[in-house]
Amino acid sequence: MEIAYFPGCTLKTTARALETSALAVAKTLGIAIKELPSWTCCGTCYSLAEDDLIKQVAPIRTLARTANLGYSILTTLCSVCYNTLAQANLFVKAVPTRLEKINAFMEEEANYAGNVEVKHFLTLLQELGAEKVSEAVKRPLSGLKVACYYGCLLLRPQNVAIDDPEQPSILENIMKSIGAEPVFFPYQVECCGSYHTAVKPEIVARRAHLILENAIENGADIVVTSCPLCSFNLKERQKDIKRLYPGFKGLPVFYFTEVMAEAFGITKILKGI
Amino acid sequence: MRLVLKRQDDLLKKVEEISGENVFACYQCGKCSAGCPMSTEMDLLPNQVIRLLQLGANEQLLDCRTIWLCASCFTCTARCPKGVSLTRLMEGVRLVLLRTTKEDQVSPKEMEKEFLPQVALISALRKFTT
Amino acid sequence: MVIRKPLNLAKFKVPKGRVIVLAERCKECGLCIEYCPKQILEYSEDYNEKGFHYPVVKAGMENECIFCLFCQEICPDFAIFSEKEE
Amino acid sequence: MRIGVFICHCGKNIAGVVDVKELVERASKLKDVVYATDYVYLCSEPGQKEIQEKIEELELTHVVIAACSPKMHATTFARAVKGVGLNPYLLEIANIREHCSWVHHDKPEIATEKAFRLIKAAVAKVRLAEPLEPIKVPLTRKVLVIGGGIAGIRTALDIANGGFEVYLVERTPSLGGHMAQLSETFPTLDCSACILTPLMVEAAHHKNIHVITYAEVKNIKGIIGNFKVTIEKKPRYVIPEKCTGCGDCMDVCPVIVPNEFDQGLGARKAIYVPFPQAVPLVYTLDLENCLNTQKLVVCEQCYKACGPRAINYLMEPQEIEIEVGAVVIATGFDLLPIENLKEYGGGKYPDVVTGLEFERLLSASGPTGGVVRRPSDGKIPKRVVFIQCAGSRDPEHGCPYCSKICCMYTAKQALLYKHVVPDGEAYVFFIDVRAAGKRYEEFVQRVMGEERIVYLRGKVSKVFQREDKLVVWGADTISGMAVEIEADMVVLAPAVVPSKGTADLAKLLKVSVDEFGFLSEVHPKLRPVESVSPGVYLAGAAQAPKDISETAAQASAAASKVLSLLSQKEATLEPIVAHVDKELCIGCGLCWKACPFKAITMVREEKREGKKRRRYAKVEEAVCQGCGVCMAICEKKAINVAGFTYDQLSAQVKALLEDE
Repeated sequence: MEIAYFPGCTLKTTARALETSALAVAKTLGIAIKELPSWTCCGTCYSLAEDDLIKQVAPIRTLARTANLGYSILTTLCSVCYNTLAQANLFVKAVPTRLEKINAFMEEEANYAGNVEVKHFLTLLQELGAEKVSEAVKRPLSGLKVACYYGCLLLRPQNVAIDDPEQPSILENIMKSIGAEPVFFPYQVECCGSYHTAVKPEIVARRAHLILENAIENGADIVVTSCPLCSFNLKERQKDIKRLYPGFKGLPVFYFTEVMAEAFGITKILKGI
Repeated sequence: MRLVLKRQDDLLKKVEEISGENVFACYQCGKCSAGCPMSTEMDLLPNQVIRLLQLGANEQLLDCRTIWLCASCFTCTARCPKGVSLTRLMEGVRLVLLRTTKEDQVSPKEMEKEFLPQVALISALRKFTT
Repeated sequence: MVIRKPLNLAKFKVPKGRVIVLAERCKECGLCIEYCPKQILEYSEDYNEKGFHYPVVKAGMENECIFCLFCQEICPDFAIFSEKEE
Repeated sequence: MRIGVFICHCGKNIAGVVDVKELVERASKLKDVVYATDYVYLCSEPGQKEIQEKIEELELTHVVIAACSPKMHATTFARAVKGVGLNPYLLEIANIREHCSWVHHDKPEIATEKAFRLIKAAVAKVRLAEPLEPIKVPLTRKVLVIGGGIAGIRTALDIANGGFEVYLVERTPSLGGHMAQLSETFPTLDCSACILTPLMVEAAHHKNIHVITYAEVKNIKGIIGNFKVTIEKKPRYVIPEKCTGCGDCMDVCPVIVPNEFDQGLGARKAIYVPFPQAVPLVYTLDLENCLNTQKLVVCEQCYKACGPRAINYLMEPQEIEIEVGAVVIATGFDLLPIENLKEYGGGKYPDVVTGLEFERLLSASGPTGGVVRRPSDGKIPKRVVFIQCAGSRDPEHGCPYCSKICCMYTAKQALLYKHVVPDGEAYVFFIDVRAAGKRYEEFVQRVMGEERIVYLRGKVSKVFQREDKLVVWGADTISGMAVEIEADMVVLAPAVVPSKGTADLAKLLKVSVDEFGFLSEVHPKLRPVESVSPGVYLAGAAQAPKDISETAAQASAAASKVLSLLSQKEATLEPIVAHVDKELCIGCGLCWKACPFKAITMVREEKREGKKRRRYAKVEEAVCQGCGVCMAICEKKAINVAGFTYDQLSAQVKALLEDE
C-alpha cells in the first residue's frame, strides 16, 4: 500500500539531507512513499488555543488533500510536521463542530472526514521490523556509538507520542538493527530550545551544550535525530557553543536516515568517525 | 512584597477559555518547574505562573519573561500529576497579551542575521507575533 | 530486566564439585550437557578413541559446578561424575 | 389501611433544595395516606419519637419515610417502627436526598416534583407490603481470617481470645506481612519485629487459632453464619510436623535466588524460610527455582541433609474444607510498581529504591544488617533524596488518593538514615506533610528540627544517572527555585495499592471494591468495618491505605463485630427472599438456571393419587440473596421476592410515571 509523504518546508532546504537519505532508505526497504503533489506549510508551530481554528486550516488542508487522493496514511520525516499534523488531526476529530467549521472555510478543498492517520517515518520503520532493516545492511556500523536524540515533538504531548515519553527506544532499536551501538543518555528527551534559536540563540546554545555534553559523557561518537530544528540547534549552534564554552570539543550530528543510508551502503559520510 | 487580593479573574477566565484548562486543578506541586528545560532562564517558575493566575495577580504575571521563554516542549504537561497542560496555559497568557496589546515580540528583521531553517522562523513568528 | 543482585550474596555458600569426565567411555549422547542446570558443559573439540566429542567444562566455569550430580545420574555410560570439594 | 408519610429536611440537605411543605401537602392527599408531616432531622431521637407517637396515636398501619438513602438509615427507622409494634417491612423509604436533592440541587422545582413522585411511588409500594419475619438459621461459631499480616493477626487474636475458633490463612510461607519487613515504627521508633513477632508466636500457639500458611482461599460458598470455604495449601515439599527448622537443608542447597522478603536486596536458597523469625519456622522448597523441575534426575542435596527426613518432593497441593460463620478480609497492600514511574528511572537505575526496600536496608535483620548500602555497588550512600507522593495524589498514575503512610515513614527513614550515617545528607521532597496522627506532627518536627533534615516543598520531575550518581531535578516552591541534587541514592514513596489478588477475592466473597480496587465498607461512618456482603468484615490496608496504629484499631473493630455476631443464638437473615407460587410454577427450570447463588432446586410433588407428579421450583431461603434474577426471568410470574413483589414494583413504577 502506497503511503503519502509530506515533506514540509525545511526538508527542501536546510534539511535536504534528511529527505534524500530517507527516500533512499525507503526505497531500499521497499516502503512505498510518495510525495503529495501539492502541499502547503504544515501549520507549525501548532496552535495550542481552543479558539484559534484558523491556525488549524493548514494542517487540515494537507490531510484533506491526502484523503482526497485516496491515501489513508500520511507520513512525515520532520518531527515538527509530524507533531503539528498529528495534533491537528486529533484536535478536529475530538469535536465535530471544529471540523465542520474548517471544512466550510476551505471552500476549494474536498471535505476532510478525519480518516487519515499521521505516522512518523520512524513508526513505519518500526512496523516493518528490525529484521527487515537488518537484512538491508551492507556495512554494519559495528562499534559506532550512537546517542539517539528524540527532543520533544516525537514524544510529547502523550496523545501523539510515537514511543514511551520518558524511556523511548524506537531510534535505539533501529540503530541496533543496523549494527550500531546505541548509548543511553538521559538528555535524549530534553528540549533543545526549539524555535528560540531564531531570536535567543545564546539560550539555545546553552541548551544544546548540555545535551551534547551529556551525549559525550555517555560515550557517544555521534548524535542522531529526526528533527530539522533539533538538528540545526545541535549541529549549527556548535560554533556558538564553542564560543561560550571554549572547552567544548564538538560532536557530529546526523539524521537517523543518513546513518541508515550509510549502513545500507548508499552513502559514505561517516568516514573518520 | 504584598499582594492585595481581590477578585480579579478576567485574565484567568480568558486564559482558561483559550487553553481549555482548569487553572484550579493545579495543586502547586512544582513538578512542572522541576523539569522545565527553560527554568534556568526564567524570572518566574512555571508553577508560579499558574499560582499568579490562581491569585489573580495579573500585573505581575503579564510582566514576566517566563511566558516568552516557554518553548512549548510539553515536558511539564507530560509529567503533571493532575493532567494540567501548563503548555496550553502559557500559550493562553501569551495570546491574551498578543491579542490585546497587538505588540509583536519579535520582528522578521531580527531574524535575518543568520541563515535559519524555515521551521525556526515560522514557529517563532507564529508564537511571538499577533 | 534484572538491574540488581542481592547485597549479601557472599554470605550464601553453595556446595562445590569438580567434574571428572572419563572421555573414552563417552558416546556423545549429550545428556549431561543438556541436563547440567548451570550449563557449564560443552562438547570437546577433540575426539575420543571411539570418535566422539566428549563433554568438557567450559573455560572459566571450572568453579561453577554445584555438585548436583545430574550429569553423573543421567549418563548412561558412567562416563562423567563429580567429586565434592570441601 | 392507614399510611403515615414522614418527610425529613436533613438539615438543609433536602429542605435547602426541595419544597418540603409542598411535599407534605401533596403527600397528604395520596390514597390511604391519613397523615403527612415533616421534621428537620427524622433520624434524631425527637424525630424517631415523633414517628412512633404518630403510629400509636393515629393507628398507622404503614409508614413511608422520605429521607436519605436506605443504606444510611433503613435500620434506624426499622428499629423505630418496630419499637411501637409495627412490622418493619411495612415501612418504605423514599430516598429524596441522594436520588434527588443532592443531584438536582440546581433545579429546585424539578427536584420537588421528583421528590413527590418518589414519595408517591413509595406509598404505592407500601400499600401492597406484607409483614415479614426474619429468617433464623443456625450459626457456625468459627471464623476465617484471610491475610496473616498485622491486621489478620490482631483480628484473629481478638476473636480467639473471645473464645471462638479462628482459621488464619496466609498466602506466603510465614505470618508477618509487610510489618515484618519494617525496621522501626513511627512515631515511637519501636522495632517492628519486637512488636510483631510476639504476636505471631501468640497466634501460632493460641489454642483457638489454626494458622494455615502458604495457602490460599480457593472458594467460598454460603452466607452469613454458614460459609463453606475451600482452602488450597500449596505444597511446601517439607513436612511441617517433621521439620525442626534447623536449616541443614538450606546450607547444602545449591540454588541462590533473590529473597522476596528482602525485596530482592538479599538472597535466599531454593529451600528457605523467608526470615529467621518466621512463623511457623518451617522450611519451604520453592520448586520454581529448585533444580528438580523435571523428574529424570533429581538433586537430592536437601533430602540427604535433612536429619528428620522432612523433605518430600512428591507433595501435592492439598485442599482443606472448613465451615465458618464469618469471614474477615485482611489482605493488605502492595506498592505501585516503580517501573510505572519512568521519569524517576524506577526499574532502570538500581539505586532508585522504594520505601519498602529502604526499610530492608535499615532493618537490623535485613540483608545488610542495618547498614545502609546502595544496591548497585554496596557503598554507603552519603546523600539520599526521598521523594514522597511517587504516584500518590497523582491521577495521571491512576492513584488520585493520598497514600497516607508515606509522610510519616519517609520522616522516620530520613531520621534512621541520619542515625546510621551521621555524616550523610538527607533531602525530602514533599507536597504537603500530612502528619495528623497522635504524636505524628511532633515526630516530623523532631526530624526537621533536631535531625536538621532539609524538606523541600516540591515534586521531583526527573531522576537520571550521571556516572555513579543519581541526578535529581526537583523544585523548591517555597524559595521559588528549581533545584538539582546529585545523590547517591533515591528513595521513592510509591503509592499504596491493594495487594495482588484482592479483586479475585472480592469477587469470590461478593464484596464490592472502589475504583482503585480497595474493598468497600458499607458506610464509612456508620458501618466502617463491614463489607456489603453480610458476615464478611474488613481489616487493614485492603480497605484503604492505613498505618499500623490504624490497622490495629480497625482489626480490633472487625473482631468485635465478629464477636457480636457469634454471641447471638442464631444468625438472622433478611426475609427478603424469593417465594414460589406452586400453583403458578410450571417447573420450566429457568429460574434454577438463572440463580447466581444456586439457591433454587427443582423438586417433584409428593405422590398424589390419580394425578401426575408435577415439578416445581423450591428456594433455599438461607441461600437466597433476594437479588430478583429469578423473578425477572419467570414467564409465569410464579416467583416473587418478598418485599419486592412483581405487583409492588409495577405499582411503584406506575406511580413514578403517571402524571397527577
